[in-house]
Amino acid sequence: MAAESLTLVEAVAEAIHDEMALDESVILLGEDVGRSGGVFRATEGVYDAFGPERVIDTPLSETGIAGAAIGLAASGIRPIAEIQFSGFTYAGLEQLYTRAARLNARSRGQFSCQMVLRAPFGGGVRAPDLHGESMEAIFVHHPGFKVVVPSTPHDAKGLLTASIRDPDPVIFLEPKKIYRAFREEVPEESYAIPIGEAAVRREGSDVSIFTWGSMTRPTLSAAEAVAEDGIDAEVVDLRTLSPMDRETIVESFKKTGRAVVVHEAPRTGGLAGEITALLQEEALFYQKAPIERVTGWDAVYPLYDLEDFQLPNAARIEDAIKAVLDE
Amino acid sequence: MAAESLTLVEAVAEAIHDEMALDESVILLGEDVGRSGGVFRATEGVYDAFGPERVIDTPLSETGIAGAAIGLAASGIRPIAEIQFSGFTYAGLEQLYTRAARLNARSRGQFSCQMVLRAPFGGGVRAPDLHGESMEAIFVHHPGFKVVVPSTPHDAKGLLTASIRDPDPVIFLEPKKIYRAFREEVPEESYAIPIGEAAVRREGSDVSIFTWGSMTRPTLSAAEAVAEDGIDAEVVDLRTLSPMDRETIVESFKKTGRAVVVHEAPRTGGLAGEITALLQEEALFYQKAPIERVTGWDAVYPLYDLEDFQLPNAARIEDAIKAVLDE
Amino acid sequence: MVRFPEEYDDCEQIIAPDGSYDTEAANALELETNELQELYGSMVQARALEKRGLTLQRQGKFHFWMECRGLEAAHVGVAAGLGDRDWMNTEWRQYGAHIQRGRPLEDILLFWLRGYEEWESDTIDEMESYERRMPHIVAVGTQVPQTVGLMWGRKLQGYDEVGLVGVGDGGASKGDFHAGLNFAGVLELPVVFVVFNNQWAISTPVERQTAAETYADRAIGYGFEGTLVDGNDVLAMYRATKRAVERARSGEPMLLEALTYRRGAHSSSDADDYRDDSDREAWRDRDPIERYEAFLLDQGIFDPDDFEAIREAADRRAKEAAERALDIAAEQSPTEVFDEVFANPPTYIDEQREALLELVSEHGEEAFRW
Amino acid sequence: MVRFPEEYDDCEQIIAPDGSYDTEAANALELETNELQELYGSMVQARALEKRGLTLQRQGKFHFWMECRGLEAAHVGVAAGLGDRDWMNTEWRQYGAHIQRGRPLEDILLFWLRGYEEWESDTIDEMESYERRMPHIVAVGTQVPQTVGLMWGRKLQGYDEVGLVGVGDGGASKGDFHAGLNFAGVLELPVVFVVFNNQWAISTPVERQTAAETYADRAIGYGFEGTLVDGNDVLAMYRATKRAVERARSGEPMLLEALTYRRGAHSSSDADDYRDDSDREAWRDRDPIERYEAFLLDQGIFDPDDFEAIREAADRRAKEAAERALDIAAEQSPTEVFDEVFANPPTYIDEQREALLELVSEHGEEAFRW
Ligand SMILES: Cc1ncc(C[n+]2csc(CCOP(=O)(O)OP(=O)(O)O)c2C)c(N)n1
Ligand SMILES: Cc1ncc(C[n+]2csc(CCOP(=O)(O)OP(=O)(O)O)c2C)c(N)n1
Ligand SMILES: [Mg+2]
Ligand SMILES: [Mg+2]
Repeated sequence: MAAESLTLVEAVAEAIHDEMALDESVILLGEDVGRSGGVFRATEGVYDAFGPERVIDTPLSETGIAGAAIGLAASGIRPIAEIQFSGFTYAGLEQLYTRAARLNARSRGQFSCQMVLRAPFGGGVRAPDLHGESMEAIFVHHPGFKVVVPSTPHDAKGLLTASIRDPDPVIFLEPKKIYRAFREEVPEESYAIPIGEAAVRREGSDVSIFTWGSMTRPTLSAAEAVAEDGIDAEVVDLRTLSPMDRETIVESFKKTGRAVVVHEAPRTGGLAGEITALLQEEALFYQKAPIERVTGWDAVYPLYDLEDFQLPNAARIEDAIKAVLDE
Repeated sequence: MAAESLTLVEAVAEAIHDEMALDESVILLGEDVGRSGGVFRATEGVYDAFGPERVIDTPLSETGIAGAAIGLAASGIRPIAEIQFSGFTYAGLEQLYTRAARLNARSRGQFSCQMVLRAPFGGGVRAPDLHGESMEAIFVHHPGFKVVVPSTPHDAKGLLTASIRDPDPVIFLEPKKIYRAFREEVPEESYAIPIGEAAVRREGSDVSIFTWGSMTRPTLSAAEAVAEDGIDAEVVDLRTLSPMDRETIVESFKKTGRAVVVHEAPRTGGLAGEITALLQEEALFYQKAPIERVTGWDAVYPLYDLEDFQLPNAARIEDAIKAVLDE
Repeated sequence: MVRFPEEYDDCEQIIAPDGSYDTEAANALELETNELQELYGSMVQARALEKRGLTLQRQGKFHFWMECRGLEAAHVGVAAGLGDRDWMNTEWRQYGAHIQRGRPLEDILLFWLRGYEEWESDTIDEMESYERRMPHIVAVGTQVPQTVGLMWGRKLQGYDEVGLVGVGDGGASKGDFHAGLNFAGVLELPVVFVVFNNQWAISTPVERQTAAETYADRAIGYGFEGTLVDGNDVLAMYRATKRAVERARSGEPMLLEALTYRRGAHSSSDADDYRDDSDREAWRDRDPIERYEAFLLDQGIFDPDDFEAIREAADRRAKEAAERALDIAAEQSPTEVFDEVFANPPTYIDEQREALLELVSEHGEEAFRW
Repeated sequence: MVRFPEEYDDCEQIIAPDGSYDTEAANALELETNELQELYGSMVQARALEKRGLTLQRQGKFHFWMECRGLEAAHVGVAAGLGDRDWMNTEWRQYGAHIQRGRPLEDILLFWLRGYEEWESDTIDEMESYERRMPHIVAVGTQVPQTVGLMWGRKLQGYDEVGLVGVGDGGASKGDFHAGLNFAGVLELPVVFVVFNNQWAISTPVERQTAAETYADRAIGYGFEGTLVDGNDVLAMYRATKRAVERARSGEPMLLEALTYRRGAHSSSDADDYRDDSDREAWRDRDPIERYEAFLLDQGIFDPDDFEAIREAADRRAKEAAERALDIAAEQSPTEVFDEVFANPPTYIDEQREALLELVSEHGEEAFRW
């Protein structure tokens, strides 16, 4: 297979491009997604390739974008709706919760809501308010959504392709911090990575670390760092948050008996709680130490330089790994 | 102290009435809260007592209600905003998340957002879509909100009084299933029950059951039922979900070593996960069995008669108690 | 401060409240006798269905029911103005609109019994005209941008279809209303927006919803036309809708305001104790069915006995449909809780379904009944 | 499809793009010489601040900055039309409006360095006029119903104050806009709504925001008046605002549309590669500062040397303010993360603050820098 070296944001653009080429019912809508290619250039070149009928700059209304995407999906179109930053999804939540997540159930399958809502998410770009939100948990909690977060260019392409093809509404959260952080070989061909499957990024036997999105990289660094102290950490990148790959999570924990969960979102009510509950329901008797949560603090997301102190980093993850090994 | 026998919904009306009489900066706004006294009559008599200046039927816009309440709070008024059913809060979420929860932080305390957003919540009235939502988790996860759920008339009055007086935005969720389910002696005088304190509804030594709202009653029934089998269950009604009374939760668990969490909201991503994580962080070495979750299923809320199968009931809670005791 | 069509210079009307009518305008409609009869039949059937629903609700067989008395002309008129391949997304109480499009009565009722809807046809192509709708929404106003998206999608796929979306005087206060009309204007979509201004949103009167004189006045702010129509005049509603549909088909959306009055309670849960009887009576005198009867009599299309027979048949059909619907609804199984939560469900849905089944078989259904 | 004020019959203007002006209208404003001078000073100061911010952003000292070139008349004009006790909630780029109200420059800059704002006065009563604002929002449009609520509250407390809220041509597409104007109309609140129609929302042109000819046309749908004003004419903006403020004080809200053009990029993150230079140039010829200079010269209020001196002083003040702001911002401590999350914080906030402090002292701040 031919391969090319892409950043995560380029991989997003490529997946959109390829699916639009393959299936003419796929369209793209959102604020500034067209001629300008999006504020992060995640849709660069798409407008030139497919024109104004299929790549639409909408009025500034997330309610409108979400609502229109739902209607488009009902009509037989497969819309990819971009929300400029995930923090602006809030205005679309009524449409998403009351309809996107329910359309299939309330029409008993007559109208599925095959749409993707893409949004750059998480912190790390030293931006103003609402540009650093991590809101995966509020989607995961509502039945009917699928929630996907890639952490590499390869996954971004394959998971977005799968999301566009999935018949359910997929919230596709793109970790903007690593949009351009590194390149990776990505097959030129179109491919889908199944929704619902986690990836073991590093195998290990002493402790399992569960994470996703931009936290995967500092987690891997921490795992390498503790390796020097003889600690063999397994790093599981969940990739899909709804549905979670419960099997992989539980199997890893059964092997190691120790776990750390790392996420950017605030601690209280974040998904680390869900994962902890799952582990102790399914594998309590394998558990050797309390599960540590390394998360954003319970703070109103701090801005600009201050966000450095909000986001988990390798040092905090290392500490947590050592803490669970110490018990 | 003089006392009267009130239902939960009457206690809500009384707290509103008393605070409005005490403090003329308290006003009430929402859809149909005025002349009609609200669809559940939770504001019955308030309009007659305080008139159209302070009891305002607004246009049908939850965005408008939430947004106006925030501005009112900034101006020095203490608004009590009613959302007709908690499922209609979704349209107000952008205002609430992007502003109510942040106003104090982003103005470094200059403008606190002293407002109460009240909404009938949870299932049990065999109503159409969006009339049975339990969405406490999405508020608890966002720093800046306080989240309160009473389960008795006495608490409803005292907690609502405290919520109106609290300087932070309080999401006050009223379990509509028990609005009129029973009466309780309630002091006629005004009193506040501190936000953040759980109530131990039944002391026990074998297992701790954590719950809130309308689930408290079937939980107590289950506790009584298992008592016949010699199981001594402690029932903790959290009452405040943000901030949670971590101390009471952890102390109870240290005593019993076993726990069941009961809530109506869907299982995945619900607060049972948070409580489990808390317990195993703070008290893992006291734990004797996996913590059971008895929750709503991960289903789009089923309607009318079907909701009976969605909501946890005493039988399911009993099963869970026995399961944790069996391990 | 109740409003009446006569107060507005530009409110469209063909049949006046007293039954007199503009003959020229009526003839210009070019409606066949059977079409004129059908409009009547649909209005009467809607009223019969409302009555049946109320009875069943009082008997405890329905948990919830909404009233449509006095609104039948507005509902039937808009549906009549649509073509067969067009789409119609209304809110809850618009029974007459569905009846006019041929939707089986039990299908309408089943929504109230189960909260979800089912379709006969597998694909959109096979759909009968009454099936050309999205499921009812419950969050008022949310249907507006959804209908805009729906018609955008149909247009993209090359279909020459128009979508009509109804919203209340209350729902028009929501942000979705704004977003939907605005998108349609910018994208030049084939959508007809209808504000059913029945002057009440539960207990909130229209003057608490808007300070504007009409809802039709909002259209200019979205770059298209609006018109005010006497919502109790089925012929005026038909004409205005037909014109709007034609215009929409050429890419110009349009806004209609149907000025009418909700004479019944909001719903079966509503005590309806917040308004003046005199308003209700004034609107009782403008009853859409009686007004149309005067027209039909004058035109020699029906005689009074016909009216009686049609009413009786409608009552009978409503009764029979309700029985069928109750029978169908009685067959609900507990595990329907998990039906179609996802189109492509994760495995834990199955596990939870199994768990529920086990619980039910262990404890019996009765243990679940609160 | 860029728009120009001249294309509209009813667009308010006092000074034409070529500097000629309506003497009668100008005199009727009854502005003192020092007031006319102040308007000029504020516009020049805004432009100087913009330039400074851009420089600092390019030097990496600011992470983000927004441009206001060409919009100064609209921003300064609205602020000038307000009374001292009135309120003003604008969006981000309206530097001139704050400057005209006397807000210290470093205070404006600090928002861009820290994302939050601070006030000198403890209570509203003690506030200077420039403090009479809520903190900036970032979700565009959300300020609209909030300002409505704010003025509702002030009115309830017996204050005779007006609130002005600004929103962009993009923000006016949001549901909040609709909700806010609608509430103000129904509740008869003292609010002036200003749509700063600078014809772009990042890369989206105004014709993709609305199919309406003007934003002013939306007012009728809310039951009050709207007017279109040449947003590059500071005197016309002042007059329209003053009139609107008076009207609002008597309980009638009003909508102003300031038709202008964003000549600069959207922000420091914007490549600004999506539009025609010819539009920008046409609007360059309508520069609000140059136009006003012609007026001031003709009126003998300033001579060209004065302009030069004022510009230089403005540059100097911007530079000094930026230095002060950077100094202040440099003093941020990691634990500010937890400041004022709650007015009445739960104890776990303290525990987390302690935990962070410990981590920082253990690992050093550098370990936290990505
Ligand atoms: C978003 C939302 N808020 C509140 C409600 C509760 N509710 C149901 S119907 C109704 C009034 C609707 O009034 P209107 O839009 O005029 O329609 P009508 O009932 O008159 O047909 C309200 C407030 C709802 N369904 N959705
Ligand atoms: C709700 C929301 N959606 C998207 C954005 C991202 N965004 C920031 S400014 C902007 C354009 C705003 O345009 P306009 O309202 O015309 O104001 P202008 O920038 O021209 O002053 C956008 C889309 C945002 N801040 N808030
Ligand atoms: Mg109505
Ligand atoms: Mg703009």
